[in-house]
Amino acid sequence: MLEITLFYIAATIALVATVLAMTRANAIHALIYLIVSLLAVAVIFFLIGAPFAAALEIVIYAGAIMVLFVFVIMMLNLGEEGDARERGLLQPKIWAGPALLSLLLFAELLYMISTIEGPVSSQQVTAKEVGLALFGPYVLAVEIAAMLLLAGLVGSYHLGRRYLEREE
Amino acid sequence: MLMVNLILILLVGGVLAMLSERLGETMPRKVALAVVLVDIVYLLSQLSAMPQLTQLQAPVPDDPSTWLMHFKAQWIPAFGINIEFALDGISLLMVMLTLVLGAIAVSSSWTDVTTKQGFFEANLLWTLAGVLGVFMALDLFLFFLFWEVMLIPMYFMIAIWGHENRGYAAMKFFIFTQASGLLMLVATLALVAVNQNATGVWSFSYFDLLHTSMSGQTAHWLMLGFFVAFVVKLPGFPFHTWLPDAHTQAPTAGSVILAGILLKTGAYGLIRFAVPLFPQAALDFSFVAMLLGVAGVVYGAVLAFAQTDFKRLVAYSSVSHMGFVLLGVYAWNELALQGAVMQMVAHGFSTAALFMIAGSLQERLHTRDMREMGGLWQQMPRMGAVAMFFVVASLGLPGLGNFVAEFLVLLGLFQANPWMTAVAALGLITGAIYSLILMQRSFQGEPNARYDSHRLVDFAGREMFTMTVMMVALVALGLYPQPVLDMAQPVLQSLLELTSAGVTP
Amino acid sequence: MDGLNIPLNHILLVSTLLFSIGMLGLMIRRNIIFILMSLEVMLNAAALAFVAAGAHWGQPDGQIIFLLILSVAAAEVAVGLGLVLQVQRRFKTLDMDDANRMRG
Amino acid sequence: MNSSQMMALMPILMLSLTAVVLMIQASIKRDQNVAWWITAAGFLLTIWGAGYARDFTQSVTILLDVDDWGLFFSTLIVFASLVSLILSRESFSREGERKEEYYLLLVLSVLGAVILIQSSHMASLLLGMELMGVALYAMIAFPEKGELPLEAAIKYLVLSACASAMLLFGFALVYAATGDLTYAGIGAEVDVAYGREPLVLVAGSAMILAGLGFKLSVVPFHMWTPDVYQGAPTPVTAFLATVSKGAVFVALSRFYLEAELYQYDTLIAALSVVAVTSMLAGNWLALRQNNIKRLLAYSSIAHFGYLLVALIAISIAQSIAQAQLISDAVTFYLTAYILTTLAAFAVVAQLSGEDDGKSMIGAYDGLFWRHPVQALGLTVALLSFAGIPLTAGFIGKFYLINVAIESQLWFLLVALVLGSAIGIYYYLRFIFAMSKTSATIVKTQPKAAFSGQDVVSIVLLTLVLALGSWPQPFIEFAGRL
Amino acid sequence: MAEMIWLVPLLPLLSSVLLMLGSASFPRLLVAVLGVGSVASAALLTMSIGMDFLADPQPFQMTLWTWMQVGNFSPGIAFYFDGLTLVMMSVITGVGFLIHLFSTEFMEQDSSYARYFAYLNMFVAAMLVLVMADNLLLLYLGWEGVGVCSYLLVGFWYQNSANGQAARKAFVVTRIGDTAMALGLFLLFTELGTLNIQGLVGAANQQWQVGDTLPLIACLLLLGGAVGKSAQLPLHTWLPDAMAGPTPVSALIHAATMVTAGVYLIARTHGLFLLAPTAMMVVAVIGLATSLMAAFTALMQSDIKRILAYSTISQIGYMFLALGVGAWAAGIFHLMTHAFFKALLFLGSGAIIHYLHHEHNIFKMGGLRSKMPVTFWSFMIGSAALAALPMTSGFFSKDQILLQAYQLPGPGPWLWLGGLVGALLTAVYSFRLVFVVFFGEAKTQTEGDTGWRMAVPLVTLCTLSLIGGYFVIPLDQVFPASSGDHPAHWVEYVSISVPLVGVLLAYLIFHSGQLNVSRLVNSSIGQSLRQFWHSGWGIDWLYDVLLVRPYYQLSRIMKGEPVDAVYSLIVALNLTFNHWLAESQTGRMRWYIASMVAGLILLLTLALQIPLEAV
Repeated sequence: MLEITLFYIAATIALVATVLAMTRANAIHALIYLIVSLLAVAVIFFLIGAPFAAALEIVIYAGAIMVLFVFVIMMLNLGEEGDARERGLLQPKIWAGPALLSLLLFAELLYMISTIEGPVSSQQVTAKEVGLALFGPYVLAVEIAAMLLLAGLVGSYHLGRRYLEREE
Repeated sequence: MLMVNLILILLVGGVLAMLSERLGETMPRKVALAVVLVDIVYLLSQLSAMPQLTQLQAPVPDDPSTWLMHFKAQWIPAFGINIEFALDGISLLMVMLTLVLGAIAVSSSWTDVTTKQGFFEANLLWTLAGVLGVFMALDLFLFFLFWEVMLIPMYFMIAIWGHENRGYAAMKFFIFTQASGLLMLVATLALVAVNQNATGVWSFSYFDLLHTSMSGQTAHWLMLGFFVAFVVKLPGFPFHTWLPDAHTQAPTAGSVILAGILLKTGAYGLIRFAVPLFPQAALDFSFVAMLLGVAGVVYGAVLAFAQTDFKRLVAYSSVSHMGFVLLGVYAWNELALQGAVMQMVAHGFSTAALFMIAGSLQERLHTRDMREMGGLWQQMPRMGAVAMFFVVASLGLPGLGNFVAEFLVLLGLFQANPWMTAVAALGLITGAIYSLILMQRSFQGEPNARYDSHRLVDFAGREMFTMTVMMVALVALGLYPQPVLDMAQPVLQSLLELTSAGVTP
Repeated sequence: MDGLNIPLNHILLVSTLLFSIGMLGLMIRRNIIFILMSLEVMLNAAALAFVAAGAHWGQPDGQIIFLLILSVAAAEVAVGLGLVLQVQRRFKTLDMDDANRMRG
Repeated sequence: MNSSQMMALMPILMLSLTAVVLMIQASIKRDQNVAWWITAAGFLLTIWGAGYARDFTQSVTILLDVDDWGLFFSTLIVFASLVSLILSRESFSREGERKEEYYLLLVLSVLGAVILIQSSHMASLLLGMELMGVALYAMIAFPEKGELPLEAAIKYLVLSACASAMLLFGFALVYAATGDLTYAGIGAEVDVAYGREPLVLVAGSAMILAGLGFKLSVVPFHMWTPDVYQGAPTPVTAFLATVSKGAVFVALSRFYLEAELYQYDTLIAALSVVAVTSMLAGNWLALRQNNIKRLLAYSSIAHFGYLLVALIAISIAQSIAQAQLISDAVTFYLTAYILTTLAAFAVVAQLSGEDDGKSMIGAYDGLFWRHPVQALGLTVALLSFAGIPLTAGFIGKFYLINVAIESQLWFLLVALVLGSAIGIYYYLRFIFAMSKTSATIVKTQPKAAFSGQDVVSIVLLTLVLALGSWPQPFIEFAGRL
Repeated sequence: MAEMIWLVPLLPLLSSVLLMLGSASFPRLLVAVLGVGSVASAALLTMSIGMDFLADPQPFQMTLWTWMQVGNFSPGIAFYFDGLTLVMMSVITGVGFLIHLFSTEFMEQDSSYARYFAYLNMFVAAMLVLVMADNLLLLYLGWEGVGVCSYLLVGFWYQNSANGQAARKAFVVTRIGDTAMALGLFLLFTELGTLNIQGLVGAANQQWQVGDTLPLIACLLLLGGAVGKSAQLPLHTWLPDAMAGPTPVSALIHAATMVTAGVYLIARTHGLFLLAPTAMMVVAVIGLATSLMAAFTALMQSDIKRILAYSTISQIGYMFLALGVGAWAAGIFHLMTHAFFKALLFLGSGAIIHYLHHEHNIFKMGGLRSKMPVTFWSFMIGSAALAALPMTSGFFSKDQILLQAYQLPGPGPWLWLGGLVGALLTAVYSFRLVFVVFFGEAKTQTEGDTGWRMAVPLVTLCTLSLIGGYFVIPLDQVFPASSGDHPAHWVEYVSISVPLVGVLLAYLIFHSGQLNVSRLVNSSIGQSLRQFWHSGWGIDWLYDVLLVRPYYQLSRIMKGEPVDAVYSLIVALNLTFNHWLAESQTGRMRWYIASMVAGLILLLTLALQIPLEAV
């Protein structure tokens, strides 16, 4: 039962943190909530027997990717004005329609997943198994992912460098 | 190969005409004329060598070997598409009409077109090539190809060298014909699919598709697809509204080709495809079709009368005249069909001539508005006399070709439906009204003071020559139409037999 | 530890909720940085669903896809943030409603 | 992996090699000319590689499935990329020596597309699509100045990522229902899974379709298209319109067929709605558009609507012969579409460059008299789009109508015909503009000199016409794929 | 000579074509020689053929070539010659020649001299074809041909649009009749399988019984054509307006020849009409009614040519009456005599108009007796013949008609009575004309009397008008013989005396003034009746309201092309969709995302539909 309780707690934290992240006016605040949410999801990963995923979630997602955000936010040095502006934009008039759409989407998704039965597997899928699969049948995926990251690298380099050059 | 060569000569000739512009401003039209004449001479020389021509026998519609000429070469075997041309009396007639009017059209563009002559003449020749293809192609895919492709040079002719509102007119012309062409494409493919399901063979050949058996419902829909495409081109009421705009805006040569030849492709299609492919459906539909024909006759005449624009009036008169063709085709007996064929030929000349007169007037007066004309006979008696000739031809004076056509159509129609004939005969009266008002407003009446000060040039040698050719043609058709009738007779005969076999009484 | 008792559809419920919330954020935020964050939330929701499904079937594939999603997210964010810098430079704002030159 | 598998991967290897060589070259001495030649050579090698790999068609791991069909499309999109590359040479003049980054991105993007085409697994689909996409984002935003490219890139990135999320979520649901990630595996499981959890399966598939539909810009996921087409540098737009869309469509058809999504009637119904609305809305949107790039964007919406007809038809195919006809139709139409689009963009790239104002219809007035070759190229392309005989587009439309008739998809047929009829108007508007003869235009003598892009235009124009007037060899070739 | 018969129409035709081609370059003398000479030679040829025929009255047929052959429809360009043809040809070429001759002087000053003769020659050719035709289709050719020539000649002075108006009216109104006739042709061919007149009549008599419906319909349709061409009720309105043409034209076309084509048609197809007694009755009634209506109208006109025009209508009415009562020969006889005296009167009036500076109003003339003696005597003789005073040609022909009408069983006496009233009126209006124009005070200056080219035709026609009644025309073989018995003598006496009474009345009212009718005329009823008659019984007005104006209105409404509205609607619809959709492309990313989400929801909803039921 502990797992289940932990799961619900983690899920609640994740959801609440996400909602908070989405509604903050200050980017750094939002980011921190987002990290909380990601950490909670990592807990869920751990609970459902995916420790490797949980670790990556923390290390790469919450760690690396979110830090990227922080860098950029710092670089842009968004001030108080921006926060005020963001706050002013979160009117019901603006979010009512999208909220309705999201709700509808959620309702439909909810309706269809409600039929799924059965728990997640009892067995843990260990890092070793993942590693074996990764360098077995999925070896090409690793190569392609490398190319993907290369593309991201070149792209961000090209875009970011110009920014820096201009700043000088 | 004759048929392929005829088309190729025109296609290549078009390129030559375009290139010849570098040799001089006036070269293209000379080249174009030469090309058309070469085509005519080539056709005649080949025909004279053909023994069958003197003793035309009825071609069996589904047996190409009985036709005058047949050419077949593989093209897209995956779908059973061939480059298949064949010639029978009606096609030959139409081919000759096309070439003669083509030469006349070139002549009418002699002084009319001043910019980009090379490209103009090229478009003209390409249009002719497309029309020839339509008249000779017996593979439905090839037919459709020519049917569509000839629109493009025609479109350019209107869009580039047309008058003030050319963009609109060209667009309307293209969209009407293209959209209806799509329906025909769908119908063609459906027909082929039906045939393919039944026989397991892909074939677009007319000769194979003639006996496709299908349910009445299917036949009805497919027939409609063809019908709409052809009636738009004809044009029949209520699909005619592109025509007045296109005619009015087109340059003279464009109008000549449009009225003289292009409209005939619609009539030809009806006779060649729409009815024989679906005899029963066509029979069931004939009442509606005839109704449309009658409506076209009367409606075109009433609207022609209302016009103040010379060319527009003539354009509406075409609507009225082509209504007779529709009537003739759907009365579907020998008299009416012969009438329809005659109308195709005679109308080709009479309307082409009227458009040329309109073009000459525009060239001299810089207007087509008849309110700014009047009494032109005084300054240009030759043009007036010529106009009078073609006006009375168009109102159906006996002794001229149009009369023979209309009389035969009505006579045939009377055997099919007397009441319809009575209404259609109203066209004879209304035709007189608009024809004469045309004459009255332009050449007769008080001479317009605007043209007192400057001398208007009357028709000169070149123009009189072309006009004389057409006048002689109309008189010949009116007094001795037998050669034309004889040429069409065997074909019509066999078509009638074919369809009567396909119809359950 | 075993996750025997956690029903799959509950996890999917969480991921669906996360997905919807991310979508909502995407639709209501105008600041490009928040928009990118919302995208991360959505990708993360999908990743969660994958891992859960993988756990459901007891396969490593779910986690592998998670890994790939991670790299996708990283690449996208990298380029995305690069674009953010350019946006700030050229439009002098991060508000996407103001950076709107094309329409019709 | 054995050597035979490596041979099968030849195009991918060649592209990767090109990327690596480009990086090495950049690290030695930055020279955009050399980079261009390396890229061009790489593409040619890839085309050779694709031909070479035809002898080794097989599944390579669970991720990729190399077959003739995929190799053909790989060749085609590499060819399209080559055209885009040639067009790029003159563009981005302001970027100066930095252009080799662009070439690297181009190579990576093509690599993504090739992987996407040959994917047989969700992972490779995801990675291929993202690799293609991420490189594209940067390519779109490549120009150093101007607001439009940046705006386009942002829009494309955000919306595309949103679509990817949808796609992934859909994948996850399908995975949850079937327990397999390979197309074939899903297809094998689908019956069982459908009995167990029909809702999840159908909903997941629908979300996948939404995600892929975004890339194809079919209604209602089409909104981004005009803005991105307009904002992106023209060679990139050409790339996006041909390589990206073509590859995604191939991947979609593969997934659709191998995962046997066609078994769900409701999905077909949903797809039909998408197809019909795309055909109509795309044409309606383009109706009065004055910017040629936006116009081509809208028209592409309609064209993928037409293509969906084939996909729907194959769902209800009755016989092998019919299915063969339909797959031929897809091959032909897609090929014709890609060639035609390239022909159009070849002209647009030369005439409009990166100047948005020059994309307007006014800039095309009297083109016939100024640049006959370009005008002819664009005219043929537009006629091909409109489906006028003698052009490749006509044979494509001929195929599709045939398919619709054989499969008796009357509603779709009506929409197809209606859409085509509406489409004629806006294609003709540009042709009309090009044929205008105002006094000033007529006087200007046509340029005598032949530029490299003229050659591209002529080649493409010839291809479009050849495919339209002598399609038999290609039909036979496509039939063997 | 008979085999040369095709030359008769060909000569004028050739001359016409020549004149048209060379109109600009030919000198006037050549024009005149060609124009007159061709008709003269045609007349001579006719005469010699006629001589042969009279010597051996054998009808013959001559086919030049088959016009067209479609199935069993094979009308030829073929001529048929019998007594009737001979009479018609003689009238056409003879009177035609005289009028051509007259024209050479009359039109001397006109700038379009050659054009005039070209038209006139063409007319003669067409008219000859009409009467010589062996089949109804060729007849129709001539029929329409004369219509066009009439149109051309009425509108000869085209610079005045009123002339054009009149010409068009003439053509269109007759075309209405022609169309009916064409329908008749269709019916006849469809039912009888031929249009050859002789064959047709033969077939009809075999196939149909007297009193059948089909022959009735066919005859009525043919009658429609006849009525139009011969300006009978209800299609007579064009003829008075057609006086806009040069006066010799009126003499030739609108008095002597073309307008009597209807009479010829009915006479030619009498074999058919005999099968339809009702149709014959209709012919008679139309003839009588027209004759009375026109006579009353003629009485009220002041334009010299309009008086003659209405008198022509009235006289043709007599011919129709004759045909209707079966007095075929009498009808044709009257046709001939009428051709003489009406041509005479028209030419006379032409001379007057010519020398009076185009004055048409008779009340502005007067006292011309001494100044233009030739014309005066022409008019005297012409009017006497018109009024059917004894011993003139008109007397013989009209008398025959009235007597045969009387003999018709049933309504005969009533028809006779009506005819008498008409005869009385004829005498009154014709001598009113004479008295007003030639007697009393001179009100205008003349330029002298006619030259020889005018005088010769006038004198010749005077002679013919006087002696024409003694001609024996070879119609016995053509028509069934009439009963031969004579009515009571008092009938004849009354018939003879009525015109004399009319002349007396005219003398009393218009010359001596002893009979003052001004009170009667000025009374309100008299005024309105006068107005009514003057306007031709308001028929023109009626047509204007019923047909002409609605047609103009209709065409004006339709000018904007109502059908196009449908297509405009389609276009507008498309543009609306375009507008809506283009509006949706706001460029705002959030909106784009929202639309995607909405699309996803839509897709899910669609996809989930059936599984909902399956679950």
